[in-house]
Amino acid sequence: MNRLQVNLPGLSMKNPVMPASGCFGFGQEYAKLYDLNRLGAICVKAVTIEERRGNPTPRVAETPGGMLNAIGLQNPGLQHVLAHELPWLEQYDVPIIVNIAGNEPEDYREVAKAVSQVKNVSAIELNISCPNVKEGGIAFGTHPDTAARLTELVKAVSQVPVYVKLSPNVTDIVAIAKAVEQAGADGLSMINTLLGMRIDVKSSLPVLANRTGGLSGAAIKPVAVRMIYEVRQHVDIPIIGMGGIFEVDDILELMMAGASAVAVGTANFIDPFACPKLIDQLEARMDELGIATLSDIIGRSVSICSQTR
Amino acid sequence: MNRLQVNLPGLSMKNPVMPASGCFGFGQEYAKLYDLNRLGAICVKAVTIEERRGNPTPRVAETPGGMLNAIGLQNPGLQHVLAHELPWLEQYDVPIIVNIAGNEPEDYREVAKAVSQVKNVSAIELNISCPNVKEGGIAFGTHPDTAARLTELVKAVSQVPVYVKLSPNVTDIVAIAKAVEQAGADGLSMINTLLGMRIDVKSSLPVLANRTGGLSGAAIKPVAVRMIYEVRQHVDIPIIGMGGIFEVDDILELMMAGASAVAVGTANFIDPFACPKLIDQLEARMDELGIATLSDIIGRSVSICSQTR
Amino acid sequence: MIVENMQVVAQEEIAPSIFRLRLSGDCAGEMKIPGQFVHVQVEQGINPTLRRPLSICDVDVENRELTLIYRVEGKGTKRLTEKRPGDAVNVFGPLGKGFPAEVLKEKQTAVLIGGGVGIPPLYYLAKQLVNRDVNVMTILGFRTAADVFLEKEFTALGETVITTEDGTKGLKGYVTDAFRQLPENAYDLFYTCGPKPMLQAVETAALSPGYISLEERMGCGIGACLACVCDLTVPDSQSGKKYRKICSDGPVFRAGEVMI
Amino acid sequence: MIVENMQVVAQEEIAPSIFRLRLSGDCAGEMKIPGQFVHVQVEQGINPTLRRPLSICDVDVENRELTLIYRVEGKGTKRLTEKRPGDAVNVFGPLGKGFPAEVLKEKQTAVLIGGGVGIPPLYYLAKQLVNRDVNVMTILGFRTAADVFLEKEFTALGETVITTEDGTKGLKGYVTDAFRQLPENAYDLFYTCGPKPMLQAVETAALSPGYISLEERMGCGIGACLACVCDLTVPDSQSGKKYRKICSDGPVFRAGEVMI
Ligand SMILES: Cc1cc2nc3c(=O)[nH]c(=O)nc-3n(C[C@H](O)[C@H](O)[C@H](O)COP(=O)(O)OP(=O)(O)OC[C@H]3O[C@@H](n4cnc5c(N)ncnc54)[C@H](O)[C@@H]3O)c2cc1C
Ligand SMILES: Cc1cc2nc3c(=O)[nH]c(=O)nc-3n(C[C@H](O)[C@H](O)[C@H](O)COP(=O)(O)OP(=O)(O)OC[C@H]3O[C@@H](n4cnc5c(N)ncnc54)[C@H](O)[C@@H]3O)c2cc1C
Ligand SMILES: Cc1cc2nc3c(=O)[nH]c(=O)nc-3n(C[C@H](O)[C@H](O)[C@H](O)COP(=O)(O)O)c2cc1C
Ligand SMILES: Cc1cc2nc3c(=O)[nH]c(=O)nc-3n(C[C@H](O)[C@H](O)[C@H](O)COP(=O)(O)O)c2cc1C
Ligand code: FES
Ligand code: FES
Repeated sequence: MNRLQVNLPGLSMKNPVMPASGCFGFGQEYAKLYDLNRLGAICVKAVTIEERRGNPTPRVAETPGGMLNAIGLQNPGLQHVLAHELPWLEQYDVPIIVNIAGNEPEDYREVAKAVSQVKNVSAIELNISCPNVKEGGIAFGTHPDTAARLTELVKAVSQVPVYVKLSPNVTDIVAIAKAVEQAGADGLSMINTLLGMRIDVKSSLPVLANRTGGLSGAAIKPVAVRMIYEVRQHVDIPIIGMGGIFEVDDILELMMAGASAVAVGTANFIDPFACPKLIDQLEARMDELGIATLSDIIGRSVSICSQTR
Repeated sequence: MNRLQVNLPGLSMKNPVMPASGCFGFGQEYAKLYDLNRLGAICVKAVTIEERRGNPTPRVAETPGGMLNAIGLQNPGLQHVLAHELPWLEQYDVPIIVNIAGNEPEDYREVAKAVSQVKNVSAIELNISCPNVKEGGIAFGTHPDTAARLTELVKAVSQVPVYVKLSPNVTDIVAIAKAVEQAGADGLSMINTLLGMRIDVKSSLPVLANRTGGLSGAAIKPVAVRMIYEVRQHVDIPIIGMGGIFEVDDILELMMAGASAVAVGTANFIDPFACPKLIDQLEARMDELGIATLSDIIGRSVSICSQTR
Repeated sequence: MIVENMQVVAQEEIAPSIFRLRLSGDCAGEMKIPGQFVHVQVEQGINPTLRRPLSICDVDVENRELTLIYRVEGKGTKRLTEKRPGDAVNVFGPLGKGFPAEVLKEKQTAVLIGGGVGIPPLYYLAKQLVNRDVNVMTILGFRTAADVFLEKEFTALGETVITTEDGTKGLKGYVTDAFRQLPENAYDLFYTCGPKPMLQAVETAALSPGYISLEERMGCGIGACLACVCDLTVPDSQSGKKYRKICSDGPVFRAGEVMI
Repeated sequence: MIVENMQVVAQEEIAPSIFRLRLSGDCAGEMKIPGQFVHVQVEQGINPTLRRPLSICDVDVENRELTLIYRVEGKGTKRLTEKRPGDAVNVFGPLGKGFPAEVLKEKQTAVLIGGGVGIPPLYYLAKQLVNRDVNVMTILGFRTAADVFLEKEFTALGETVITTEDGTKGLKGYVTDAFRQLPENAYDLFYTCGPKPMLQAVETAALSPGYISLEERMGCGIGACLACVCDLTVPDSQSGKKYRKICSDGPVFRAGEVMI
C-alpha cells in the first residue's frame, strides 16, 4: 500500500504534491534537475488561445515572506502547447493538469475542448483568478454567477475533469465554491494569489511595471488554510490546496484543512528541488505524527471541529 | 516648520505615526516604556457598550512574517473607558482616536455619541472590520450599503470626525470606501486584518481557540499598499494607513500609496519601542530620499502613475 | 523593563532538547524577581515573527549574567539553539509579576514543585529563599531519567526529590505523588510551575497556600494586547475585573486566584 | 546546475559598499563559463524570500573556490555582508548562458567594457580570453576614484582604462567616451556588462560585433516562471518566439539580438 496515494477525479496521484501552475513552466526546466516522474502530478502554465506576450518587466517583486508577480499569463498559445509542450510531457507517467485562461467565455471553451482531447491530459484547471490581466482572469472569479456559467460552458466541452481555480480576493469564497460545484465542477484549486503592490520609496513608483501583482509564498498560507477550511465545510468536491507551502508540515496543514492534494508554487524558486524534497520528507513526518495514510487526514480538522462545535 | 506634521480632520499630528487599535491597549502599558507625547496620535482598543470577555485562549498564533489574533474585542466597556481610560489619557497632549464596535447599529451609535463628547477625544474610528466576533464587526464592513448606513448613523451623533476602518476581506474595497465617503465619513482607516487560520499538525486542531483569526504583520503589507493605492484613486477623504509597518520605509510606502497618516500594530509586540524609533528615523530617511516635508508624498505614487497612464 | 541586545556567553545542551543559555548584558541587573520572564527575539527581522517568553532561571548580578533554560519546541527555540558565544540575542524584560519570596520568614519551609521546563524559574526562587534562610524542599518531575536536569543545583539548596514517569530515576510517578506524601505540617507554602494538568493536581493536593506560574501564548508581553488572559475565580471586588493578564498580572498567581 | 551549501572562505569590502565573497564547495568545479551566474539564497527561511542573482567573478577549480563581487543594494546584499568565514551560503548554479570566449582566435583582440557591478563577470572572461591568447583591452567605468575596484587584476591581464564620472581617476567621463576613441580596427569583438544606459550607448558606439549581459528581476532563475523576459529585436525565425528569458537564454546575448 502506498501511504502517500491520493485519488481525485481524473487524478490518481502516487503522492499529493504537484507544482503549481505558472511556477513550473511546462516542466522542461525542472526536468533538467530531477525526474518529473517523482511528482504526484504536474500543473502547467496557463494556456490561452493565442500566444500572449504578458506584462512589461519588472514582473516580480519581493515582499516580507512572499513575492508579487505580474507575469500576465504569458504563454506560447494553444497551438504551440498542443504541438510541443504536451507531446514533450508524454515521456512522463504523471497526471498532467492544464491551467486554461482567456478573455471571453468562448476562449475558455475553445482551449478546454482542444486540451481535454489530448491523451496525456488528465484534468483542466480553470483559471478564473489571475489578478494580472485586464480582461478575463479574476473578472470571472469574483461573482458566483459568472463563475458558474463559465464552469458550465467548460464542463460541456471537456473530456476530462475540471478543477476551478478560485481567487482569494473575494468577500465570500464559499458562495463561489458552491456555485461552481453546482455548475458541475469536479474539484477546486485554491488559492490563487492575493492582489498586492509594492512601491519603491526611492522613485515613488510601483516596483512592478504592471503596478499591482499577485502575492504568493509563505505569507499567504494562513489565508489559504482558512479558505480551504471554510470551503471544505460547505462543498463536497475535492480541493487541490496551495498557497505558501514551503515545508512538509504546510502540506499536512492544508490537507487537514480540507485539501485532497496540494500544489507548490513559490517554494520552487527558493529551492528548485522543493517538490521532490517535500515528497521525500512526507513519510518520516507521517510516522512522527502517527498518520497511517495521507488520505486519512484530508479535512480532519473540519471533522474534528464539527464534532466539538 | 515641522517636516513631519500631517493634518487630518480632527487630527493635527506632529508626526504621522500612531499605534494601531488593539495593539496598544489604552496606552498605560507602553507609557511605562516611553513618553506617549512622542506619538503623532494614539488609537485605543475597540470600545463596546458592555464589557466584553473576548474569545477563549489561545488568542494569538504565529505565521510566516505575521501573526493571527482572535482577541474578540475584549474591553472593559463604555462606562469604564469613560471613567478611567480616557481621563488617564488627559495627561498627554496627543490626539486620541477611539475605536468603537458593537453588535447592533444602535450600539455603535450609543458608544459614538458618548465617546465623542469626551473632551480629549479627537476622532472616532468606526470598526466595521473585526473578523473575530460573531455579531457586528466585519458583518458591517463587507457590504457598501450596510457600511454606509452605519456611517450615517454614527456621523449623525458624533461630535468629532469619524474614520471608518475598512476590512480587506472584500472583493471590492473601492465600492465600500466610496459608499462610506458618500455617507459622510471624514476619513478611512485601512486595513484591518485578513481572515486567516493555522492548524497544529500534531493535534489536527486549529491553533486558535476561535479557529480563525486576523492576520497582521509584515506579511500583509503588500495587500495594504494595494488597497490604499486603489482607494486613493477614487476617494477624496484622507486615509490612515496600516498593515505591516515595521520599518521607516514602510511608512513612506503606505503614504506614497495614499495614506495621510499611519498606524503601527504588530510591530509594537516585536519591538516595544517601535513607534518612537520609527518616528526618530523619519527625518534622516527623508533627507536621504530628498523628501522635504512628509505631506508632500501623500499619494505621490497615485499622482505620478496617473500622469503616465 | 528594558530592551537590550544581550551577548551569548555560553550555550549548552544539558538534557535531550533542553538548553542552558547564558547571556550577558546590563539588564541582568534588573532581573531581581524569580518567576518573572523575558521576551526573547530569536532573530532580527520577521522569521520568526514573535518574541518567545522564557523564564528567568538564574541571575548573576556581578557578572551581568542571565541564565535561561529552554526546551526545543518549535521554530523559535530551534533557532535559538544555533546561537553561539558572541552572538546577540535581543531580550525584553524583566516582565510580569514573579514568585514572592518575602512572604516566608526565616526557618519556615517552602516546597517547590516543578515539571519539565517549569523547573527553571524555581531555581532562582530557591536561591533567593535559601538566602532568606527559608528551608527549601524541591520536587522535580521528568518523563524519564535521561531528561533530568538541575538536580545537582537544587540538591545543593535543600532536599530534592526526583520523580520520573517511567520510574527510571527517583520515585516512579508524577510530582503530585511525591507531594501528596508530605505530612500536613511539612511545609508552609508551595510554589509550582509546569504543565497545566500538573498545576491543577498540585493545587488540589496542596495543604497550604501557594503560588502557581501559568503559561499562555503571548503577543506584546506587557499587558497591552490581551492575548494572554485567564479568568479570575472570583471577580476582583475593587475593579470588577473578571480576568487577569498572564504577562503583566502574572505569570505567577496566588493558588486559587485564577482558573487554571 | 547544482544546489549546494557553499562555505564562506573570506569576505572583504574592496570599495565602498562593494564586497568580494569567496566561497568554497564542489560546485565551483562546474562554473566554467564566464557571464553565467549563481542564484544565491542569502538566508535559510523566508527573510529575504527570493534568491539573488550574482555573476561568477572568478573560479579557482583546484581550490574549489568561487568568487563573487557584489554591491550592497537592499536587504539581501546587506544581509550577505554579515556572512563570516565558515558560514554557509546556499548557491544554485551555474545558471544561464555566458560570454562565448571561444568565438575569438589567438591574437585577436577583445575589448571588455564594464560599469559598476557589471565589472565582476568580465574578470573571469578576461582570464579565459588571455588563456586562449586573445588580446584583452578593458574599459572600466566608475562614479569616482574611491569606487574603483579590480583595476590591478585587470591590468595584469591587459591594457586597462579607467573612467570616472567626476574625473578623480583615469579619464573623466563614461566608458563610452573611452570606447569611442578606439580606432576602427583596434578590436575584433566587444563584451560588455553594466547598467542599461551604458549597454545601449556601447551597442550604438560599437564598430564590431559584440556580446552584452542584461539584468532583470528574477524568480526561478532557470526559465520556468517567465519573470525575466526581454523582447527579441527580430522574432526567432524557427520557433516564432518573440522573447528571450534573461535567466536561461541569457543573461548574455549577441548585441542587437534583444531590445535593451
Ligand atoms: C511566562 C512564560 C515563561 C516560560 N518560560 C519557559 C522556560 O523557562 N523554558 C521553556 O523551555 N519554556 C518556557 N515557556 C514556554 C516557551 O515560551 C515556549 O516553549 C516557546 O515560546 C515555544 O516557542 P517555539 O518557537 O519553540 O515554538 P513554536 O511552536 O514555533 O511557537 C509558535 C508561537 O507559539 C508560542 N508558544 C508555543 N508554545 C508556547 C507555550 N508553551 N507557552 C507560551 N507560548 C508558546 C510561541 O511563543 C510562538 O509565539 C514559557 C512560557 C511562558 C508564557
Ligand atoms: C544575471 C545577473 C547577474 C548579476 N550579477 C551581479 C554581480 O555580480 N554583482 C552585483 O553586485 N550585482 C549583480 N546583479 C544585480 C543583483 O542581483 C542585485 O543587485 C541584487 O539582487 C539586489 O538584491 P538586494 O537584496 O540587495 O536588493 P533588494 O532591493 O532587497 O532586492 C529585492 C528584489 O529585487 C531583486 N533585484 C533588485 N535589484 C536587482 C537587479 N539590479 N537585478 C536583478 N534583480 C534585482 C532582488 O534580487 C530581489 O529579488 C546581477 C543581476 C543579474 C540579473
Ligand atoms: C510567477 C507565478 C506565476 C503564476 N502563474 C499562474 C498561472 O499561470 N495560472 C494560475 O492559475 N496560477 C498562477 N500562479 C499562482 C500559483 O499557481 C499559486 O496559486 C500561487 O502562487 C500560490 O501558491 P504559492 O504560495 O505556493 O506560490 C502563479 C504564481 C506565480 C508566483
Ligand atoms: C492583537 C491585535 C488586536 C487588534 N485589535 C483591534 C481592535 O480592537 N480594533 C481594530 O479596529 N483593529 C484591531 N486590530 C487590527 C490593527 O489595528 C491593525 O489594523 C492590523 O493589525 C494591521 O496592522 P499591523 O500589521 O501593523 O498589525 C488588532 C490587531 C492585533 C494584532
Ligand atoms: S501578551 Fe499582550 S496582554 Fe499579555
Ligand atoms: S527568472 Fe524565472 S524565467 Fe527567468
